[in-house]
Amino acid sequence: MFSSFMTNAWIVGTVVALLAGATGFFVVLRGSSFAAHAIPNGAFAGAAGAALVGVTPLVGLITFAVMASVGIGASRRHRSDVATAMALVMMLALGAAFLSLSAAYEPQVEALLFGEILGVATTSIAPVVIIASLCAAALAVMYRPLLFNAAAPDLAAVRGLNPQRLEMGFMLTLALGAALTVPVVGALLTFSLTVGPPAAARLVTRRPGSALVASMVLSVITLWASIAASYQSNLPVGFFVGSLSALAYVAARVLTQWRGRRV
Amino acid sequence: MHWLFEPGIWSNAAVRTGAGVGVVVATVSALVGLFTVMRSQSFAGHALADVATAGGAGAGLFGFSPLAGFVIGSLLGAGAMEAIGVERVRQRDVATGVVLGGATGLAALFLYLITLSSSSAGSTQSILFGSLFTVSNSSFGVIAVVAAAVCLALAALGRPLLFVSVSPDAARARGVAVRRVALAYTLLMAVTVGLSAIVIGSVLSTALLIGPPAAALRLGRGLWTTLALAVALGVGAVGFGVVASYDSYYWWPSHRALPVSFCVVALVVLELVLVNVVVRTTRRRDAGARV
Amino acid sequence: MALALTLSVSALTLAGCAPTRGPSGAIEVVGAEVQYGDVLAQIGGAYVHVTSIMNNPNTDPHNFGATPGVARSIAAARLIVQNGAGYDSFMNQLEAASANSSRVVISVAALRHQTAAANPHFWYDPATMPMVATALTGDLVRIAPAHAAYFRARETTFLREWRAVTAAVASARAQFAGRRVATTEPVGDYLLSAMGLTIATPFRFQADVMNGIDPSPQDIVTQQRLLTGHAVGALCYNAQVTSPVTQSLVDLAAANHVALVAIYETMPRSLHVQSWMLAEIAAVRDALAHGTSTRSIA
Amino acid sequence: MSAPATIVDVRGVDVELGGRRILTDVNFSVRSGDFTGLIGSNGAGKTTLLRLMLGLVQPTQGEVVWPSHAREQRRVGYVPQKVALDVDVPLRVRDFVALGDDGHRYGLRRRTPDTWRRVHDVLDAVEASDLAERRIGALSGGELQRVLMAHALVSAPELLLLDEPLANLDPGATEDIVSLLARVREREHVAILLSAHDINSLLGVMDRVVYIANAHVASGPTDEVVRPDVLSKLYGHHVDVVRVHGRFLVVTGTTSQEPVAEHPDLVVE
Repeated sequence: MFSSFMTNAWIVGTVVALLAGATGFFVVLRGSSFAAHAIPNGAFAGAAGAALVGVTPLVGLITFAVMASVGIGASRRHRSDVATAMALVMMLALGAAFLSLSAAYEPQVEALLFGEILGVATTSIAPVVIIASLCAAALAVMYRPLLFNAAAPDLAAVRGLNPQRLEMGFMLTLALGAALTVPVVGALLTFSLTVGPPAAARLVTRRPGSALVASMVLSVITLWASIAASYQSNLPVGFFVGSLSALAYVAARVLTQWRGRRV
Repeated sequence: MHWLFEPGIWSNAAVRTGAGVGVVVATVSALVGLFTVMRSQSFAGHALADVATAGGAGAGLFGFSPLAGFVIGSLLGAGAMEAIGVERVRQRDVATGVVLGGATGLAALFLYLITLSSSSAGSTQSILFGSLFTVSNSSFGVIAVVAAAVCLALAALGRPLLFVSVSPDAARARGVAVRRVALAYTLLMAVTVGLSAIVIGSVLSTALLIGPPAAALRLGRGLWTTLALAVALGVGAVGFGVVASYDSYYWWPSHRALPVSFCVVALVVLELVLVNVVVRTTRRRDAGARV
Repeated sequence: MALALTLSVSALTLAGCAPTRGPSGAIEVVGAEVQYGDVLAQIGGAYVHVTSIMNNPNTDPHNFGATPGVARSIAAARLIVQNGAGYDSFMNQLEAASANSSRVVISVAALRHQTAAANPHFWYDPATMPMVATALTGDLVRIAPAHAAYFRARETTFLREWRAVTAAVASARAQFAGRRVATTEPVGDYLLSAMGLTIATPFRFQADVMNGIDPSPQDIVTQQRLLTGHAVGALCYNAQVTSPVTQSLVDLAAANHVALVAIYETMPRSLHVQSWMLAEIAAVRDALAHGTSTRSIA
Repeated sequence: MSAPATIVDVRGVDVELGGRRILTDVNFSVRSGDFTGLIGSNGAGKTTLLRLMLGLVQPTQGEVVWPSHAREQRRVGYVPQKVALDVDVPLRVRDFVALGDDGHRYGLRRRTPDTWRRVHDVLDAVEASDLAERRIGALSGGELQRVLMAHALVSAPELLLLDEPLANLDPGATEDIVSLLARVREREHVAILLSAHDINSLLGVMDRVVYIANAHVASGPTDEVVRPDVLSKLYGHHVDVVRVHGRFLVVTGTTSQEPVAEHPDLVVE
């Protein structure tokens, strides 16, 4: 299970799970799951556009992830879910137009978005660690405002917190994380870890700090269990990450209901 | 009119099919989508198309029709979302995310097992971009029948649904079974999304479900005006999108036409942006005029 | 239920990877697609242990997740044959994850100097497999010089048998050159062209279907007219990847009595590459000569 | 003793929202230590006036001046009528109260023991110490109201704005909150301005009144404002003020724009 071909998967997986747990804590708190899904998935268009103009796909990926986050962040005021949906379909449709105009065989475009955790090159470990640290630092700096704005947006505004700027900062953090970790480990894996474990974590504790830590720990455990289960059963890692993440949430729900009231 | 309609456009069978299917799907999506937007369920409306993929993959694995697989997958996903879901928008958002994550995991498993099985029955992959232009007559029939059924069900559900969407507490106080109404609506949405996702792709399905109703809600006053506006905007986007896609064939010597998904989505987004701009400026002018 | 699922899953898993067992100490080799794995097995014989990864590449890159078993095979492999040109880019990732300087990777795209091809289905070109066979024989000989004679002999056998394929292509060409066929995707285009057939479907249409985006109405109508107007002798469709777009064309062809030819994107497991190509060629012949459809060759 | 300093001065303010005139030529000021009642019927513009003072609504004319401070530094606490809280939000009451102190600050500064002492202090001031460890989403309406007060007080404001804290309370609870507020004013040395549609429950503690009707306000000591001549001018038609058993009864004519039945000023004893 810890053979050399798995080493990078364990390392990068752990880093990504920690980041997903931390980001996910705020995603769930702020109700941004849709954006967390839309930004990485819509970034596909950027890769297609990059292929069309002949620059490296990562540039396109980052450009579109950032554009999407700006679009979603800017129109936060009314119906952010509509803005998110529109940003997502517009990006995907642009991707179709780019593919149609280039007419080449372009599977790499999507392959770029749907990474492979068992296929992490040693050279991509450092960039992932750096980006994850940057995102973590950004989240730490925004920690209290994010918490305050999520809990009571009106009161936060009264205290002079600019919700638009905060949302933009958060979305950009999401975009940065997505653009650089998704090509490595895949959109499915990151998204599952971003929603399931954090949603479970906040049910089992009422302290914000502990909830954040629990979210990261649960996320890492989910990923480790998934890699181990995948190794034993030889089924895809994505299947286990998806179902164990969902299971973690359902288990936490059942637990809190069974205990009567929430802690 | 030649600047708009390239010669021969309406004698083109594919264009007629595309326009016909588009009108039906745009209409039913606009009607269903109005409540999706009002209830802030856009994420679920989009996610169900992805969740349906797991059903499509399952259909490939167990050998039943992809259409049925999509609709069943979508319905199961909707049921799971409502089982977890609570009324508060943020929690519903989490429920949707959890179901989406679980379902894509399941799709990964099914597709992996299909790779292993020697069956030559093709799997249905996630269809981002279906084609309006190649819908067969039999599928058109199925779509039309289901669309009509969805509209009827929506009409029957309409009043309590509106009540629940506007004010769940007041509705509960009046004895409306809020969760049951929500479940019924989400299932209706699941049928609509599952069907349109496999026929015209998940991108168009989401665009038509969310865009026109969102624009109509900014403009309309009463329910009926808003519904009519939503349908008109949806049908308009499809109609002009089909024409634009057809015309774009002649724009470049390479004949690389713009995909119809792109044209329709671009028009939907354009409508929404224009409506927002118009509403904002007229409100400002109203405000200014009275100073 | 859970147990039953686990059992059936592991049974499938065993069947799926179905490696040809060699003696212990056999050279670990990997074919990214089963057709390349077949050539590896035919030439390596008793001295190689072949694992084929993609038995059916009909997976969405959204959801394709390699299993640890796949990663392990690639980590252990001394020789890998993969298509390249983006068709199996996950292979590059998995290879990078377990860097190994003694591993030899044959990219068919590189062999053909076509690393950025518009049509990546190289194995349908009758010239490809002999090229692959020669390249991999050379590598096997370098890896296990002790068995050089054995590998060379099997290479000769393979190339001799392949002559049946080239002969069938040549005779088809003599008989049908210039005949028109329609396709849904460019899967079999290399073979059809080698047979001298004219592919009447615009490449734009084929590329759009291959890339999963929607074709233009003009191209769809062109394609439909080919079928309704009997302007083509056959519709060669991808038998493994169905989408609403291609299904509607298959139905249209059937309704208009245009012969259908199932083109397999991946080699059916019951066949070898030679018999597979012969079956496809025969299917095209049957369609053009007698108007008979072949919807399954497995 | 010198005259108390002015905390906020509302000068000639007009507010229009969505083309509708909400407030016209509003003038009043709040001085330190004042207990001011902002009285008016539902929809009279009380919440708008509070939001104006908080800087969340911009005046179309006039200005809101905080003489002693730049706009960013004004020390004002706000207790909204309602806060939609997610039941699952992982915050204890004390975490939530602490956010009132530092929730708007970016950065990594650790909370000092002093902050926590202050948090417990204000929770004590609103007599909600026993709630400190509870999950914020699990509180009842009354409990949440006290917690919101603590949240507003934690940053040591000069002025506490409360939006309808007495709405939907039974008479006993109303009395409890009013006397609590009186104690809070003393203990925290904070001026209080609260909106209400019934003047009578505040009579015991209120120094000044800001009375809103017809988009206009009248302000001053209670006895100078709640008089037939002042209110008649405000309403634009004749209004009687009757004092019965130490309570005010404001009787507006039936020609009023608002029907009597919906007029909460009318207290029938």
